[in-house]
Amino acid sequence: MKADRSVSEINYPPGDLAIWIFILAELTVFAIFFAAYAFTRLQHVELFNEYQLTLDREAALINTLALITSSYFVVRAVSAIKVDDRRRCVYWLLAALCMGMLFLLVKSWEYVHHYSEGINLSSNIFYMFYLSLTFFHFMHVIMGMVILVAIAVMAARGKYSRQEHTGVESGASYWHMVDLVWLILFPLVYVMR
Amino acid sequence: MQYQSQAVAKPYFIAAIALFVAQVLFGLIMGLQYVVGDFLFPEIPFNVARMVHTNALIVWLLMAFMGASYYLVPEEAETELYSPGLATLMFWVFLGAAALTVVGYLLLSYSTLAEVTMNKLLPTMGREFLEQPTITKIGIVIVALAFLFNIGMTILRGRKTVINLVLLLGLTGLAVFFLFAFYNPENLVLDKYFWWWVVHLWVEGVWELILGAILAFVLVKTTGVDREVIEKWLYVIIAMTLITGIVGTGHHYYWIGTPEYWQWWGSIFSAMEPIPFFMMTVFAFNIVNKRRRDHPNKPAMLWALGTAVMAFLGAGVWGFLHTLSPVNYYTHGSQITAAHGHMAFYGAYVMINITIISYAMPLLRGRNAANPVKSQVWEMWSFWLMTIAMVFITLFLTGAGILQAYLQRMGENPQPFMVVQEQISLFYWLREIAGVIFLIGLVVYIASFFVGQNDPEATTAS
Amino acid sequence: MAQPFTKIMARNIFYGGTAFFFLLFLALTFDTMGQLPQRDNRAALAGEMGPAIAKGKLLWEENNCIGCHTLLGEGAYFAPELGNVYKRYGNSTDAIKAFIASRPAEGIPGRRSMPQFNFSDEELTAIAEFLKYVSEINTANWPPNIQG
Amino acid sequence: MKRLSDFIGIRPCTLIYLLLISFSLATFLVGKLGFSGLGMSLLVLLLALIKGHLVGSYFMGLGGVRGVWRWPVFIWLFIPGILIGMAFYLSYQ
Repeated sequence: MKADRSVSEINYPPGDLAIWIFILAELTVFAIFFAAYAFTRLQHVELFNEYQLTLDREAALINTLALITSSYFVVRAVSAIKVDDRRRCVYWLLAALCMGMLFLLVKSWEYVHHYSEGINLSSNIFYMFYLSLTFFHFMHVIMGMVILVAIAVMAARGKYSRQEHTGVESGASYWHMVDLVWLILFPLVYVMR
Repeated sequence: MQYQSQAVAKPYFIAAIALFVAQVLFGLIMGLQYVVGDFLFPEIPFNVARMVHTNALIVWLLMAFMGASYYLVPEEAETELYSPGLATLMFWVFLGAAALTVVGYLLLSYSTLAEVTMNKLLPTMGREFLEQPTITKIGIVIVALAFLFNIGMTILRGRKTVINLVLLLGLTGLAVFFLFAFYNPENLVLDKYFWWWVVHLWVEGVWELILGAILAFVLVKTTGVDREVIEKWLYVIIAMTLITGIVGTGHHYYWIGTPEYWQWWGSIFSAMEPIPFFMMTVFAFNIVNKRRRDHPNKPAMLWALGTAVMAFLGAGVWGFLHTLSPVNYYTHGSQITAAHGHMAFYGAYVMINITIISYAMPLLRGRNAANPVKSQVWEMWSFWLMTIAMVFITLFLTGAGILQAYLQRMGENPQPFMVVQEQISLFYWLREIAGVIFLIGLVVYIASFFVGQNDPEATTAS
Repeated sequence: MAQPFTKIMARNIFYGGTAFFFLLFLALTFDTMGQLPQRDNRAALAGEMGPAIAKGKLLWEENNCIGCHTLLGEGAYFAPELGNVYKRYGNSTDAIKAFIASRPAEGIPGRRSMPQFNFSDEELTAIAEFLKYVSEINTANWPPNIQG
Repeated sequence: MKRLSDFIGIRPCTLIYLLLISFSLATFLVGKLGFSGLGMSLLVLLLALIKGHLVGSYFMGLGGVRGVWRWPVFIWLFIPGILIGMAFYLSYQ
């Protein structure tokens, strides 16, 4: 990887400032949701501990691995475009999209399972948080995949290069944010008790 | 004024200010009825005064939005308005409908008005802010469609700037969400649920796009800062507005029969609603600091900055005060709501409209850029009088609301509504006094259009 | 080197973000519509008193009651909350009817007073039944106490 | 990290990836083996925060940024991390 800027002179994050404002706003919402979960649990410890066991931890593990892997693929895609390797950039992005799709399938399967048991947002306070948090995140995965598709198409059309790849970096940053949120969500909702 | 057809904005602005006066006068009547319960009873009962107060506000804000659009769209699109004749015709239709409706409110009893206008065919009346007879509502839709057509064709024909597109989007949203005013099921919960799609998605959604576009336009014109910079910040701010504001609708769904998860969704998202307002304040001051020239129209600049600050205080801070569901449990439907409503409407929508009027009116009256110094001084006095009066109205109502929530809803021995009202009447008296000062400010504002008109126009040097 | 900050990206975020959160709002609305039958007392609307309740709501609207009162906390703040008035009046529709019918036409000197609407007995029943229906909506325990 | 990855002969991001995977497996095992209790919860939380920091620093690339933009993800992890930790601590009191 060719370092075209030395570390010391970079004082802004990769990608467009606008996407970072958006990322920070989203992260804030999730942070409030996480804290709300933890403090609400404080008042209903037994209920939370009981219903946490009804969740499918294996599915959540697969999803965690899927998101980490896809995040890693996106890192590789950014590296590729930085050395002008458009083809490889597109391939890495497609691989990341496959991982995203895996996440969506597994999570949908979980939702179908909950739905068949008649569980919804109003079932109890634990499911309210579980469904709200995961569904809100689920929508972010879809949004992130739409963005990845868009940049993959642009990359395939040769819109990005070693000099100009802000778009790829912006989309990558958003996707890492989606991953980042899940990395906290997974232990908090599925494991910690 | 660069295009002849911009002149159609003038009657809209004048009518808007006239309705503003009516709004404030009826506000004072209501304020007095709060402490002298039988004032004007039964000639003008409170509910009638309130209808005139709120409906006049809505109509004059809409009129001013339309005036603002007719003024700024041609200038932005760099072409004449598609049809100035249609704009003028629609002005008279709108004014006629508004005047007839107000006369109906004042001369007929509301139930007679409902009967005369055949409310039973499609009952839409008698819901807060949507009290207009169904026929008036249909009139509003027709006027709005004609207006959108006119503005849309103009934009289509000319330059498509971000300001124009955002404005058009906001106005379209305004028209679309108004359609929910026609949905009034027997089920009260459904009625209320979709009633908010008009009210909330207007004032905390699409109207903010209009606000942002007008503010951006005035800042582009008065500061000479690069349009690119202003436009991209406009996008970021309105993006944040809708990101927080749409799901923020949930803060109205705590206690009206809707599921309890709205307490979480509504609290979390509406807690973030002050952020775009804060960004707007920072943005406005930044742009003004970076100005490339000193525009001679100082009041316009003052109103613009005032909008940014007061919208943040009224909508942002006072909204946040009672938006979290555990707080709202005690403050819902109390004077706290009234306090927030007053400062938010004044700070965001009244002030943005006065901003564009302040900027455009000297030009519409044939000046090069600004009013004479004397007129400007009067106008700036009116700014401070009205704004400070509104701050005090808000503070007194907040005091009343806190006491009300405490006496009526908390503590060991909650007291009945009317007993509590007696106990907090001091705050209502103080509010009424602040209201009188607001009226004085409004009189000074109107006087500023007439004083010193023969003096030479103000220039940057003065 | 400056931070890239483009209008195109800001625009995309505006449109994308708006669409995203509007869809989220629609999804929550969809769920709410599924939950309302358990909360909004629609059984009463379908029941024997249904027509009376519907008529009561129309009378409520056509006399602009919301111009002074609040109903489930929404409306004007000039007169008492009526979402729970049925309970406040001892679960009695008759008490509500008697109160409305007894308002003096010329008001009460120096005090706020409800106007005299000259309702027929049938209309009074309709309004009272409407208020009873409202009081049986599940409002998550709001208002905090009987005073509204 | 760079030196270590050079030593093993893989890219730094691949090394981070492997770390993230192993931390996730560890977290999963804690749940799978039915461990609970304050110590375990805080350990899992700490692992999650470290994972988040790795993603922020290496994947998002904030580790190489000077000035304020180096910190948003760190702060984002720190504040909710403290709050969650506090809430779990209190739930064991």
